[in-house]
Amino acid sequence: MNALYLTLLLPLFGTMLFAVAGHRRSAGTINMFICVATFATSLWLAINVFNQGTLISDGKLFYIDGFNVYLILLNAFVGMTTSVFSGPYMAHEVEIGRVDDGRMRLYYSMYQGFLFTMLVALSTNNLGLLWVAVEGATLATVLLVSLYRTPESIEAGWKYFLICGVGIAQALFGTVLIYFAADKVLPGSDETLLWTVLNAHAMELEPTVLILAFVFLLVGYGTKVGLVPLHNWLPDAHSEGPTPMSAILSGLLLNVALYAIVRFKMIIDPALGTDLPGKIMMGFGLVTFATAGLLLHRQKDVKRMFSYSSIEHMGLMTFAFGIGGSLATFGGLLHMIVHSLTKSAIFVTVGHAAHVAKTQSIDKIRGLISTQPTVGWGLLLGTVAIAGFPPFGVFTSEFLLFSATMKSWPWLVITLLIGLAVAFAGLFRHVQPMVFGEAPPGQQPVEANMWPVIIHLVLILWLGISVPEVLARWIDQATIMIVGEGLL
Amino acid sequence: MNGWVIAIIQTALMAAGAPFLTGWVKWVKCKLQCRQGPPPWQPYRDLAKLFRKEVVISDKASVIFRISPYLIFSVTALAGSIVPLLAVGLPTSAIADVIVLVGFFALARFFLALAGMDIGTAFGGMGSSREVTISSLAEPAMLLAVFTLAMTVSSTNLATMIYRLLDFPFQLYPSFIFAGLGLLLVAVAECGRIPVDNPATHLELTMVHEAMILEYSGRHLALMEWAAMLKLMIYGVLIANLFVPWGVALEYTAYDFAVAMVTITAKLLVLGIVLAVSETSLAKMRLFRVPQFLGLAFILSLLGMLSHVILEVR
Amino acid sequence: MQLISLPVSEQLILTLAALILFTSFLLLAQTRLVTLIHTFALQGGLLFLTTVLVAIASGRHHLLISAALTLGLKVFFIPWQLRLLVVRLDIRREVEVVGNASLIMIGAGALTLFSYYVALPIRELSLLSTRNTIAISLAVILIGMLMIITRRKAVTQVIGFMSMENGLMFAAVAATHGMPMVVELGVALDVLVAAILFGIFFFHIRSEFGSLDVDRLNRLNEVDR
Amino acid sequence: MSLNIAHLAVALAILSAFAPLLFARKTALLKFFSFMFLGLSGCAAVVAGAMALLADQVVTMVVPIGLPWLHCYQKLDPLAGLFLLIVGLVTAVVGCYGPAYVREYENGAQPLPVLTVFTGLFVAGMFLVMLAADAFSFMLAWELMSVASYFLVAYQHQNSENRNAAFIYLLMAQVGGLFILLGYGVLAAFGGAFSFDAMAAAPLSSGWASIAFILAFIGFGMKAGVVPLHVWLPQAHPVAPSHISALMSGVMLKVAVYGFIRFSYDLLGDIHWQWGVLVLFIGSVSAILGVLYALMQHDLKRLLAYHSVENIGIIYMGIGLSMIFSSFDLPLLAALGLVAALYHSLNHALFKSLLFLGAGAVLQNSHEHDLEKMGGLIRGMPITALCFLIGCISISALPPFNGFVSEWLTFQAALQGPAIDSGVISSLIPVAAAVLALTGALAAACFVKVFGVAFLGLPRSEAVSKARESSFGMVFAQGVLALCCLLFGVFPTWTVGAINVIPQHLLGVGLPAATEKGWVWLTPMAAETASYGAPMVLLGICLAWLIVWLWLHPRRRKTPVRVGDTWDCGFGPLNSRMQYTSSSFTQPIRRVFRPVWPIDEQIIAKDEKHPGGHYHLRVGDWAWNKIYLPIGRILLASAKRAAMIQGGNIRVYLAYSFFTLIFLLWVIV
Repeated sequence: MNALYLTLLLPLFGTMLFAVAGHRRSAGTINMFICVATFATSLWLAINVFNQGTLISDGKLFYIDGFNVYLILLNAFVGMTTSVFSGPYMAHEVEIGRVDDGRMRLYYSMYQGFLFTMLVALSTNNLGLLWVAVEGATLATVLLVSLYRTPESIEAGWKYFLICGVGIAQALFGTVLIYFAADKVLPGSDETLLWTVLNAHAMELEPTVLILAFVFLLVGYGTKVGLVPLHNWLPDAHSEGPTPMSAILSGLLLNVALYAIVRFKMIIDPALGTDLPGKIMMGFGLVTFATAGLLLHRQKDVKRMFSYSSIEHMGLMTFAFGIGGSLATFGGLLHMIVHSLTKSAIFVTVGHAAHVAKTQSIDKIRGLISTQPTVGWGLLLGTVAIAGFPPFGVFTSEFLLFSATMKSWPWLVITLLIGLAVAFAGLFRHVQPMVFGEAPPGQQPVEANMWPVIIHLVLILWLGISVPEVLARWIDQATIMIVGEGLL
Repeated sequence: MNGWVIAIIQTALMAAGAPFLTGWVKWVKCKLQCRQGPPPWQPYRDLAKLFRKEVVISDKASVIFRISPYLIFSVTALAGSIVPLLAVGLPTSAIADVIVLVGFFALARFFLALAGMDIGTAFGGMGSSREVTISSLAEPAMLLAVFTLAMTVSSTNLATMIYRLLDFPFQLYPSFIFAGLGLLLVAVAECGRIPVDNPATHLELTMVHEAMILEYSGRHLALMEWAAMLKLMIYGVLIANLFVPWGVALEYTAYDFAVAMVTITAKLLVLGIVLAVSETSLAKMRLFRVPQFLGLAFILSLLGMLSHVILEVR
Repeated sequence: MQLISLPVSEQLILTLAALILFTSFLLLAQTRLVTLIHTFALQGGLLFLTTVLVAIASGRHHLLISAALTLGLKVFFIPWQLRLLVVRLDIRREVEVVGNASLIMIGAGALTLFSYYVALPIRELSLLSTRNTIAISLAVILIGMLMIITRRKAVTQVIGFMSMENGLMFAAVAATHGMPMVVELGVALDVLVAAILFGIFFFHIRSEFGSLDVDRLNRLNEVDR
Repeated sequence: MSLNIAHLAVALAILSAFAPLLFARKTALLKFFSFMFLGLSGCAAVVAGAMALLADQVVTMVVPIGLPWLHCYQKLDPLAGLFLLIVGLVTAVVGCYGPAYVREYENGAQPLPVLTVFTGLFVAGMFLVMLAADAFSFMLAWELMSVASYFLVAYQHQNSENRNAAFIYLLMAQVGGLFILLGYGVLAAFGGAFSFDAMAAAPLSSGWASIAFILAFIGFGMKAGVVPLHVWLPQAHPVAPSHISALMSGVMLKVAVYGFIRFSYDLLGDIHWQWGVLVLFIGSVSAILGVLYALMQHDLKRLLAYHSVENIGIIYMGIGLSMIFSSFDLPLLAALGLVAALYHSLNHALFKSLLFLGAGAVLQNSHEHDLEKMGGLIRGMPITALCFLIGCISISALPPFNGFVSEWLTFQAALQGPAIDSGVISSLIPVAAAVLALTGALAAACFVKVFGVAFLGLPRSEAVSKARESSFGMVFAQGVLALCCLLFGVFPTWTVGAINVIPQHLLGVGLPAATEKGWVWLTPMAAETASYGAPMVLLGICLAWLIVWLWLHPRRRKTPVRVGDTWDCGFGPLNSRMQYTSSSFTQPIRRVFRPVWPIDEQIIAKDEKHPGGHYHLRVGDWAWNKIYLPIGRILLASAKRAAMIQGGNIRVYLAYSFFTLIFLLWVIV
């Protein structure tokens, strides 16, 4: 359990440290070191869990099982690689005078704060605390979205804040309802909101309350996941914030929100005895998937475009968890990993690309490959990967997902198919001209640290060619936990 | 071995008789048009003269231009060797079936058209262009017509086809009427006869075959002309022996050969008269009417095919 | 179930529930900013009363801490801060035009009915009278949302949001006798931070857009203009 | 053993992609190693394929990568062997051709390593498709092939047409890939596993089998380029480097054919006649439209690309016939159709690669890909011209070259139509034969045009008149392919004998009679039904030629050939503009088949810009205009509609949330 406490305390310490010293030149490096240390401890934690099985803290406040530990690891990892990118990126931003010292303090402090809330949200056993942490994540990032203080960024920040706030309030109501249902079973207990307890008594809970709770939870956390039509804040927040922010928002926050929904679904499903929640999730997933795919065609801002792509993929994952069944769930969990890795890599590259072209406007980014081949190829390969082409990992998870859909809902596959094609066309019609062709005169390469991208791409390549036994067992454990049966 | 000798003799006969058929048609036509006309053996004189004459080749011509006459003649001669003129069951007929025969014509035409384009004159290109257009329409019609027969006897081998037609008890095949007519029209088009082409004129608006060989002279021209005559001959024999197979020798006896000889001569002479009559009574078509003409051939062949499937099977 | 058969404390809670719902309607209808803030404080006060009442009646004394938090945040701090902002931004006298007010009121009524309809299956399972409050709190939440949707001023939207929060807390308190302490504290912290952040945003919006009218925040869109 | 060699081929191909990167700066070494490994990989594939085919053995292996419960199954059977051989052959030849050809790109805008890396991966992907024996590794290899070739198409991305073509290509590849995936999905859902063995054993209802078939047909058809799924083909092939075009057009399309045959014969098995009719119909349409569109092109490589559509159509006709026969329980005839299709796959790979390599040679030496500006190349590039001519003759299906044999076999299959116990179908099949005949004739017309306009006549531009013969490697590569075209044309019995094992595996019977009369006579059904003595044909032509030549030779000495001016009707010297051009050559056909193309044709009288008047001709593609553009428009319109959801007003956004909640509450209560 010490590993967990360390994992949580490190970012908390970082938050406080940077609140004071975030403007120093060395802040970027320190930030990186803290993230590396966090990753190391989370790895330690993961090994612990792998060796000893499920862990639970003394006060039962924290609970680590196969499902969340790999997300914790993923979070720490993406946080780490993004921090590698974030240092030079923000230094460049300071250089061109877009941000001042105060905001740098805010930035680094909130970077760590965000990681902290995410890790808390993942590791907590208390569903109320889960809500607090997710809301905390919003609060931590809302000022980062409007970091540049441009009208657009203020607007994005406001929308992010209010829409997510309203959404998350609904999630709290859902949580209250869960508590309400549990209170009847375990009256007056302090442990009523603990997931482990609820899970143990899931069958005794009142279905009519639970389904009501589920709706509120789904709409609430679904707002954070970016389910259409609750997604409207997402492209705005992603496009206007600093790029490292977009990378971790897309790579982490959305996953955590989806994680919350799945956690609740795990309790609600057995009590309900119907697959109504699954069907609702499938519906949301499909609508999200299709709408985001279409909207990709209308993008003018490169980060905005990739945020729609995130929405699309979140839709796909929601759909997967909605289907249920071991194959789909396995695919959904795998998709979480590969999507996080790929999308954060893409955002990192996009950040560099925007520096090269000095704009985020798709129409003005041209000829990246000829100006700076690493950035250009990084963006192109990242897009190829996210579009679901093998040998990258996204293909593997989509393959599983399709097979699962084919098994249980064959006709929906057509929708998925059209959606994927539409989304693919939308992405590529924009990315191609950005990377290919001749560069506009005067475009200069910038100093870019492409290691995060390379590492991520290599990882998803690896996952695409062969899913390692360890990871597969892990995901399989999580699958067993979620749907009761595994694949292996 | 016997068979091979007969086959070679038969091919030689075919090649030798071809100019006569052309001359015969021309002579009959002249008679029909109340003109004096050259004697039927006039083509032999022409060829002999051409073979003696000097060859003038354009300085723009490439090797394709030079080899084409030889290639075209060889291929046409080979095509002639597989068509049963007098007898069936010859070893040469196994070399190729009717589809290969069409392939031979296509090969010859391919080089003919290339030769037309080789020297880079407008005439050559024009001729080639028209030739390939006409033939690309004629070829399917021809194959369809032949397929009708091939299906009836379930073989594409020419010798087998004739043999089986003779072997079967006589019956009226309605499909043969259509197929025969179709093949006749195709033959007219393929051999460059009126109303598709007029071998007798060099009017630039109308010529097809002559435009392609305009630049040839001497023995090259002779080979080209001869190949054209041979082609007419082959089509004639094909129509005559496929649709009126009687008289073809089934056994290699002197008597049978004599009968075959007489009958095929008679058949060809009649065919020549038919051709001459039609050429006299018809006017040359506009080039863009030709597709309609060939469309008719195609429809006829198709009708033949369908009537075979509908009326004759089972 | 007869009202008369209930203990007095529960009768009181039900009355308070009705009052909270009534304040929600008031919030929806109120157009003057300062009065709006006062009404909001009133709603907070009613929530505080409920919490205290439940704490005493049910004997869960940790609810008193929660009550104190409510008092501090919802009754004093947030209204005070909002009022301060309104004064600083010099929008005290601004009157917000609410389009088609009567229709909105009818809508709010319908929402209340709908909440009752939604909560009906729960009610039928109930043994405790306080379970009725689920419907009321749901109505408060939905009316809060309706308020955010129909109002154009950022300040009003924040009040709507906070009123939603009140509805939530009311549900937690009245229907389940309070959440676990750690959650209560966390929620309170979040509300506090949110209130501060809202204040920061008011200034930014005001300085960048020249007004607190959220309809002007429409640069980020996908529509051809 | 054969599988190990095949894996060696894959390894070599990957090596050719990455090993040369060590010499990224030294172009000469880069080229050498990259293409050497590529060539070796091709040779290894040929050996492996030939072993599998000739030894008639099936080798399987399980490689422990991929998903934990789904290892990578590998299998090499004769069907895969044949296609491995096809791919390997062309790859080996490209290995010879490449080093000299890529000289053009050495100092170009794009770095050479990009080309070599993706070429290696592309080839490796194709090999792996043949070897895959489960859906996952099949799709992995398949998409590797697609993506790698996308990068190759996009290689010269400074040109906008490259980018557009690459985009369309990748889009359609993606869609096609998804269809294939779904097809496998159906089988896997019923078979319970993703390995081909499990899929083949899947108990499918007739309806589901048909759905799987349609999915696979569309998916593989997208890659193979059947009408109307062909539109990427004429865009992508012309812009890729020529040796890549050769690989893509000559070989990659075959991989799609392989996949289709594997899917329908091996995995689905029980074939319905409706499928056969569909395949035959689409095949016929592809063949005829492919050639008609090819005729109207004046970009040499685009023309060749359309011819690929035509030839794929012919292959599909063979398959379709085979399917129909198979469903009517006539396995012998089904085997005939399949053999014809397989043979044509081999042949098309040979001559289409040859033609693309020839086009590449022309492009490299004259920098011209527009037929309207070529002419007289035979003088500067005689050997290339000879090889190209052989390619032209082969693709036009003229005896005695290889294209003819496979078309002849297809005709033979079609003529067996009446054997079918259904009047309507048996009468439709001969019509398909007529379409095939028309296709063949038009193809010949088209290649008369190509060869006549490009290589004969007078040069139409300065650059073309200066073109010289390419270097040895390129000529050698073309020579090898030309020789193959001749050999596979003249000795068809051996090839058919070898291919015969494939129908034995898939249908249970081969063509026992095909080679019973010895190696000279090809008798697919029986000697009296039809026979073709290809060696005799070659011999006969040579003999006839010899006789004529011997007879005329003495005369040659007496009257030597005099070289003079061309007859110019007395109007003065001829110039190149008096020649028939590519457009004028096909004008009669354009008139005859007028409705087939969307034609924009204008004759502009003399004006300032065009002192001599101007003739403008643009030939589009109906499939593009009537199917793809409307789809694009619908897509954009619906995207515009969908964009309404993101209108910018936060109150509206919150209203969405509100109404979603209300809606869901209403649903659950």
